[in-house]
Amino acid sequence: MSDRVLMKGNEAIGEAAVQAGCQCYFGYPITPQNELTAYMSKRMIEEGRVFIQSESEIAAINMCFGAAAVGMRTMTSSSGPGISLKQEGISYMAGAELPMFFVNVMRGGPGLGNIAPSQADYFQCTRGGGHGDYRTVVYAPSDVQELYDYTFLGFDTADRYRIPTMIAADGILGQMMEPLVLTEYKQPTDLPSKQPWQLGDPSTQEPIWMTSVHLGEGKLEAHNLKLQKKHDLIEANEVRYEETMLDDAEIVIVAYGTSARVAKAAMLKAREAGIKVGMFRPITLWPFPNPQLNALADRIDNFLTVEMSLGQMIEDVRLATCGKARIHLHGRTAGGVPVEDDIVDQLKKILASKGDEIIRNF
Amino acid sequence: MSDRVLMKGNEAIGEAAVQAGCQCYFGYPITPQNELTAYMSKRMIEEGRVFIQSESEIAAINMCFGAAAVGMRTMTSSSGPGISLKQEGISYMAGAELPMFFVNVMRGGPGLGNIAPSQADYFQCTRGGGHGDYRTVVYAPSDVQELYDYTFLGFDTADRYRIPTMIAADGILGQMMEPLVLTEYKQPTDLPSKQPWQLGDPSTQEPIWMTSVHLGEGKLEAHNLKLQKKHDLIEANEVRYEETMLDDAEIVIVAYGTSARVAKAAMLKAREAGIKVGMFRPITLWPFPNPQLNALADRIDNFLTVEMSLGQMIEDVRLATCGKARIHLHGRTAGGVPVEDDIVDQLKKILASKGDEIIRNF
Amino acid sequence: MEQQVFGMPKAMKPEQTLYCPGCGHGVAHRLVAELVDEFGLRDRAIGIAPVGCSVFADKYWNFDVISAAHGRAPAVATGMKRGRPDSFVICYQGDGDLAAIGTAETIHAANRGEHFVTIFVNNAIYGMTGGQMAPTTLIGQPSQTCQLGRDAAMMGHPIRVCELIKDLPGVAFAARGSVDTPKNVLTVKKHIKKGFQNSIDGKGWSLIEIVSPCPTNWGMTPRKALTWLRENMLEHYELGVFRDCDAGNGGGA
Amino acid sequence: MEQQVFGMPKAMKPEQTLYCPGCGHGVAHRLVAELVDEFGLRDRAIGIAPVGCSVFADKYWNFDVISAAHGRAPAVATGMKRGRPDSFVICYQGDGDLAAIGTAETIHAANRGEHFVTIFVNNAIYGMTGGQMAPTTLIGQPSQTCQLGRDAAMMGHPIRVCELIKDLPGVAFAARGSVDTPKNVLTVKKHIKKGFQNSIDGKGWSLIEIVSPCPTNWGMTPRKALTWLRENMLEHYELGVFRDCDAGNGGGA
Amino acid sequence: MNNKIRCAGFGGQGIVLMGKLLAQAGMMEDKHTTFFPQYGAAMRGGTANCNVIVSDDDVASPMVETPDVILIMNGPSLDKFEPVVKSGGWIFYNTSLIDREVERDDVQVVKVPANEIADEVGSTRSANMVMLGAVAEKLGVVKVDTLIKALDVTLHGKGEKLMNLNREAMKRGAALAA
Amino acid sequence: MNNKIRCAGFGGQGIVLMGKLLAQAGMMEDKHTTFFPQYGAAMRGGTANCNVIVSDDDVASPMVETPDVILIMNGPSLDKFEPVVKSGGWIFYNTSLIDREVERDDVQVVKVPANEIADEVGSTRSANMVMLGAVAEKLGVVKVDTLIKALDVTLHGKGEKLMNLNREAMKRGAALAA
Amino acid sequence: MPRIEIDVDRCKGCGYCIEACPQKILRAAEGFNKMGVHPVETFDPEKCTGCTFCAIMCPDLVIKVYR
Amino acid sequence: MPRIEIDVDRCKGCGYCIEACPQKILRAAEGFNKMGVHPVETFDPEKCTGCTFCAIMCPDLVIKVYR
Ligand SMILES: Cc1ncc(C[n+]2csc(CCOP(=O)(O)OP(=O)(O)O)c2C)c(N)n1
Ligand SMILES: Cc1ncc(C[n+]2csc(CCOP(=O)(O)OP(=O)(O)O)c2C)c(N)n1
Ligand code: SF4
Ligand code: SF4
Ligand code: SF4
Ligand code: SF4
Ligand code: SF4
Ligand code: SF4
Ligand SMILES: [Mg+2]
Ligand SMILES: [Mg+2]
Repeated sequence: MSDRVLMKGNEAIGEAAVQAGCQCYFGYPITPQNELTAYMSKRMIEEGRVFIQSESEIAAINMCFGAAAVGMRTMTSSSGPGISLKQEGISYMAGAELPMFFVNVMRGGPGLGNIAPSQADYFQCTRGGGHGDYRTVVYAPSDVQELYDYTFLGFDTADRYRIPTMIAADGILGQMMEPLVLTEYKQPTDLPSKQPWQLGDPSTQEPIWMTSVHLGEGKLEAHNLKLQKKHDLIEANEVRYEETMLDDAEIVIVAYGTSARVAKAAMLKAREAGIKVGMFRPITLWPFPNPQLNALADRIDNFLTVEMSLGQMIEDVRLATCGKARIHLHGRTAGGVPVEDDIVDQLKKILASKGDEIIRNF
Repeated sequence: MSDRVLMKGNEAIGEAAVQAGCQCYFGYPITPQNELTAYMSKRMIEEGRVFIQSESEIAAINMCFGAAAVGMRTMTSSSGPGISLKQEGISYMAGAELPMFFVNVMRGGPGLGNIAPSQADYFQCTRGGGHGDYRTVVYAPSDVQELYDYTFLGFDTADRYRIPTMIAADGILGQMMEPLVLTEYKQPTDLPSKQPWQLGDPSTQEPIWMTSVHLGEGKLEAHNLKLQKKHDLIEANEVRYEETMLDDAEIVIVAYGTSARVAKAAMLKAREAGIKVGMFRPITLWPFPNPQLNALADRIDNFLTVEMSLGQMIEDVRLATCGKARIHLHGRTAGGVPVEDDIVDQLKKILASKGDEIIRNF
Repeated sequence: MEQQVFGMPKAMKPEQTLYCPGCGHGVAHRLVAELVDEFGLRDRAIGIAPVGCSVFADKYWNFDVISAAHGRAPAVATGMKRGRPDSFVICYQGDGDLAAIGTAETIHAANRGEHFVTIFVNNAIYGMTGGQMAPTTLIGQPSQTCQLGRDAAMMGHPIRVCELIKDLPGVAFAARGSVDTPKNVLTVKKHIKKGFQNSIDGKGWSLIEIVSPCPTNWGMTPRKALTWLRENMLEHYELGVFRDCDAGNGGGA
Repeated sequence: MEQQVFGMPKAMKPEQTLYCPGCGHGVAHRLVAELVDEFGLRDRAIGIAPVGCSVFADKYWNFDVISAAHGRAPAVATGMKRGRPDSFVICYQGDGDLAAIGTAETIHAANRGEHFVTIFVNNAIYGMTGGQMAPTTLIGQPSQTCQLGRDAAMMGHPIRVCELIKDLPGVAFAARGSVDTPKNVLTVKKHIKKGFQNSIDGKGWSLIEIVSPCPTNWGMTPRKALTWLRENMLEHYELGVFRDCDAGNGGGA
Repeated sequence: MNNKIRCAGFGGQGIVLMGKLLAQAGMMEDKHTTFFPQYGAAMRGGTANCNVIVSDDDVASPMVETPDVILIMNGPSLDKFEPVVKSGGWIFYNTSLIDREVERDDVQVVKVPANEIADEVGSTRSANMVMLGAVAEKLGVVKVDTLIKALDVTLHGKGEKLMNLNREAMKRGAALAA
Repeated sequence: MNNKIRCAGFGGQGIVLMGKLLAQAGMMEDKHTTFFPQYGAAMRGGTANCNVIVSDDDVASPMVETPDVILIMNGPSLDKFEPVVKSGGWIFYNTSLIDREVERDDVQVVKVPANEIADEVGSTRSANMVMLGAVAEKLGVVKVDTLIKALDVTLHGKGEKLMNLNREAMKRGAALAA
Repeated sequence: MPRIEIDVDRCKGCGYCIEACPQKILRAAEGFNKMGVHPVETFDPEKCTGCTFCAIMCPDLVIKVYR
Repeated sequence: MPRIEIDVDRCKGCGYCIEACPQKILRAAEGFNKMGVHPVETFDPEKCTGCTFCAIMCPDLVIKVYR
């Protein structure tokens, strides 16, 4: 454990991006992800790569569009309000099938809200807050090491499928420090060293047309069905999750990010109190681990979704489990972080309840 | 039927807004809703009210924020890309509990896409494409008369609950002409003639603070839980839907907007072919008619969701029916409009299929 | 008989601000409040708190205040003023808010000649988020996002807002002052007064830029900050009136 | 021996445009293509098609083209040029795109002195969406969204982009031309040439504004439109060079 | 019933106006009606077409996938819509601009030299009115008289001279088809 | 185990640094550790506090809801955190700035005149180091030596003079608690 | 001898070239082209000086000039 | 007699008033106020001219001036 460094989550993402060969970063300051932008401003320039503090989040995402189009590994980051502003651009990149990696360090919303940690952008992340039929791959790490590791994966997945990928982290993950092993990035061998789509490359012969606009009858529909195939493929191949203490579990907590960490502590407490509880942690929020949860629901009657939002991920848990189990909600919002004992209490209440009753904590 | 006029959907919304006492309209041109902005530019000025073609969609939504804050009945409209840009502002208005009525005349996405009709902004409309825990009330009319009528309701609901409300229409509804009865708007008696929150009013004594920012430990969480109560109330009181030929139905189509009209035609055709099919048409997309569909699922084994998107509303249908029935999908995208015969064919396939099989058309 | 010649304006709440010692926002707030009192506008004034350190202006100003989204205060002000022309709207913005993310809204409100006043606190830094580069950060000035100092070739030049907008026909008044000396503070007050009068007279948009210290993010003591301001900022940000519709150089809408 | 002295540039595809008869975009496209040929840039040129009638520029230009989101072409250009400095980026924009929704991106790319060329087709109207008011629509000029003609008090003044940005230090060149006479077309070509050279030399951002007819949305025959352009637009939009870094009036970054 | 109509032609031929007039007249005859311009992929310089339904019953879908009647103003439109018209349905086409014959033999064809008649009336641009007169007279979708009344509503405010030309063109179209 | 710690005080007292040093030292002792500043509602001029966990086992939740130990640098922070410390836990507090007694009787109290000692060392700003030295020596969460080594990492690049003052302050804190 | 070549089917009939020709030797033809417009024609080709003005003004790359 | 009144607990100790006073009669006090800063005090109050410069410069409305 000797080559560990103590690092802030935001900075771990930044360092991982640098290691992963991120060539262009464009961003605009916003709490609680400022350390990431600041870190990139230093490291990217040290490495002779591109860093711009853009005039706005909208400019940043469109700079990403440009840089990705000329074949660069490209990145941006922000928090709720800024990510909302990027929605048009994200939709454009998805439409033009341009890879990009971006980060939302979530804070309290709606509106200006506050700068406290939150997971309330779940819908926005997983359903595409922008317009049209598209998806982005969403990773939800739950410690600093995972922030680092999934940044590598984020870039690779983006390139592999030509799709925007993102990390959805709550403010705690961005702000916390933990020991981190700075592993070395290795480019997967299936990824081309040069992107075939890059513009402005003198060595390509035919002019390239890079766009999200498809007029002409049926052209866009054909394009979207192609995207849909890609989405189906990602759903089949890219699901990630973690299972803990499920073997003898009678009730299962579903949680991600910091919520999952508190939930895990609560689980351990509850186990001490004799409750047979396990945990299922989705690491990809889209694609959501539907088959895995569905299979679990064959033998588990009660799930408790723990989230720092007022009932967003629970929809995916309900969709995954298809009515086979009761899905309960422990939701906090806007800086409220779940409390271990509250979760344990709710687990007890659920186990004591009967029939179809759904128990939520608010 | 003598006092009917032939009117374009976009213009019907505009005229209804004028009748409903809309005091301020702010908008930016985009196809396929241009006639609405153009109509307002004419009528609002005729009436001595406020019309601004703003410099962008972002400016428009923030002008709405200002005008609503001084107590005005306020409106904006756009299509996909523009609505994406408004997401931050919508989240702000929801957070500050400011009423506003807005319209998305949906076109093909993602990205610039095309200008053909679409319903692919369903997720964005119903899940809040912006950041944070909030909702907007979403009406989905399916003819020109309903566009007119639900504009009235949109303004009233916005004021009643202090929440942004919207009409989600596809491009066909915006562009089509139908006979319309120009009913007179009557302000519901429970709505105050003057808004208690309005700023800059010399007659109020205490300074007012209008905001979506809530720092201080727990303040935003308390605020959001208050919003959540409001959402619960809206879910209890504001659901709207239409049921057709359900009495003897063995299979039910769920569809809204133009899809519902094509689906209805398909239903009639299928009935001629001896298929006992009925239709359930959600008119509010949020709140979604969950209890109603759930009850229906007690006796119906198969639902076919027909939508001009690649599987968005189907999630709500699945959530509402809780695994009680098989939910099939007929999805078109990006200008593709469902074809009656295709729907009838799919109905037949579903009725012939066995077990758990889920049938989708693409 | 003894008379109080300086005290707390009525349009100010007695609350103590959360601003850092020596922060320029305090004086700017007070000047606005004094003029709201002098013009008797408290009952119809609406202040706009931007996203920036002054997001809590409502805690200090004793009249209606609304908080706009980052950069969008001019659009919010437009909505309010068009919706309720008898209101008196004071748009208060920082340099990041006004000259970066809000550039389009600023220029178009100016161009439309909207009848409100903008108070623009230029402290050459993003204060609230902890000291990142602002559009007005000076060449060579370090910040969290330009740790070696702003580099013109990579990051562009510090924007002079008064100079940029002064010729737009909707602009009634544009002036730059500073809060580094009593005399300069009084000049700023004169500028704001002029802006208020224009707004009341429906003459168009008025911009009052205030060069202002942010000791915390400049990494200096307050007094050192004032000196730095004088020696560095005032060289790039010339003080003066850049447009005055009553002085025969156009303006008004 | 007979020589062809005027023909189809190599950087143009033989396709026929979808533009209306007499539309100014055609000439603008051709001038760009001619210069791409003359500078030998076909293999590294990237054109940016904006959202506007020229969204299909890819069908006409015979080099790489990308379509940006409405108004964001300068940001897209920045991303491309920074990511691949050896590319040659031509940002092509309409007046709604550049001077309304894209105001902030334009001003900040200019201020950073990004090394690309912007071709700005000012036709005083939103062509593609069917004739709404543009930021450059003249006072009194009717449009779909100002049917009685643009009213300055309500809608602001037609924006003169060259004049607005000319003093930003990142601007290498800013000039306005028109396509109403052969002579003016040739002058526009000279402007673009200058912009290309600046971009190649890394001197900063160059803006070439082209006053241009939109007969369809002006509701005129093409020839009537040219006359109207001459008699009305050129009065407000003075032709000339507003900034030239090589002519001793600053510029470059 | 011959109530599902598709009109198609060049951009400048007044195709959308044809549809609007049919819908307006339908409404004036207390029928149910919808009109929907196919604006989707069409760009400047392209072709125009629209869907009209005039019906005694409620109109469910406004889409005219399989038209009962098509009103065709130019060649490319005939190529596009001839294959989709319902078996037993009607094709009205503008022989002034289309010199080929209809190939299908399971449909009924009405040839309308619309431009020539319009020229005779004195306004080439009224060719669309000739076509409308013909279809109204032949099929009675709406009455010619109602169409003429609909003109006043839809073109409200246009000069009387133009209105007269349009009326005349309609009547000539009707006479031809009688 | 005394491994869940909360540090709290005024903005300028170096509270975040205390947390970072504990976490850094914990890591250097091959322990599991997390550090998380409570930045939520805090604004300029407000109070600061942070959560630190140093543990032999994996750290599940980084939130310290019920601290085993609280390190309190000023009055308001004592008011806020005294009620939440675990029964049987530890309160270290800065008597230089807090003149009241701890009211709870189910906790163990260590009084540290941190500012005074720091003043003696020659730098009021090192009061936080005094506190750290005390808690390390008393409870052995991490070793004082490790803390001193952690200083070199965390304050890398600060002047040697300041470092010496900090080391000295830490040692004095340790001596006091020994 | 200087001359121009007109790609008749591309001509949209805007008339800009007609206006621009210093020799005044261009006019709209009687017949229609594929797009249904009267394309430009030159009625006195010998007078052409090959000045290219017509081509410079043409938005649609209809005219080639030879000298 | 002109004089100033200092609301000691509001003073953040920036020193702007000290710099601004033409009479040079202001200084930081020895003790601390509630916020832990050395607030301003006047050590030669008779010399005060009531010019208000100190108050004008104060960002925190600490100083009232009487004449
Ligand atoms: C859309 C959006 N982007 C970014 C932020 C984060 N943010 C808050 S304040 C601020 C800048 C403040 O700087 P300035 O406007 O100069 O005001 P100051 O604090 O210096 O007075 C930023 C970027 C935000 N809240 N919303
Ligand atoms: C975000 C967004 N807003 C609005 C539109 C609709 N739109 C398309 S083109 C255009 C304006 C085009 O005008 P201009 O830039 O002047 O170009 P022109 O067609 O006149 O050449 C608009 C508003 C859009 N596509 N995206
Ligand atoms: S950070 Fe700067 S602008 Fe913000 S309160 Fe402190 S001194 Fe003022
Ligand atoms: S609408 Fe105007 S700008 Fe667009 S192609 Fe036609 S003439 Fe050109
Ligand atoms: S080349 Fe010159 S002279 Fe010849 S046709 Fe063209 S404009 Fe006329
Ligand atoms: S300028 Fe070109 S398009 Fe226009 S009439 Fe002449 S040849 Fe035809
Ligand atoms: S009023 Fe003038 S003289 Fe008196 S203390 Fe203040 S600055 Fe000094
Ligand atoms: S200016 Fe005000 S805050 Fe600053 S030291 Fe003087 S009295 Fe105190
Ligand atoms: Mg600032
Ligand atoms: Mg234009």
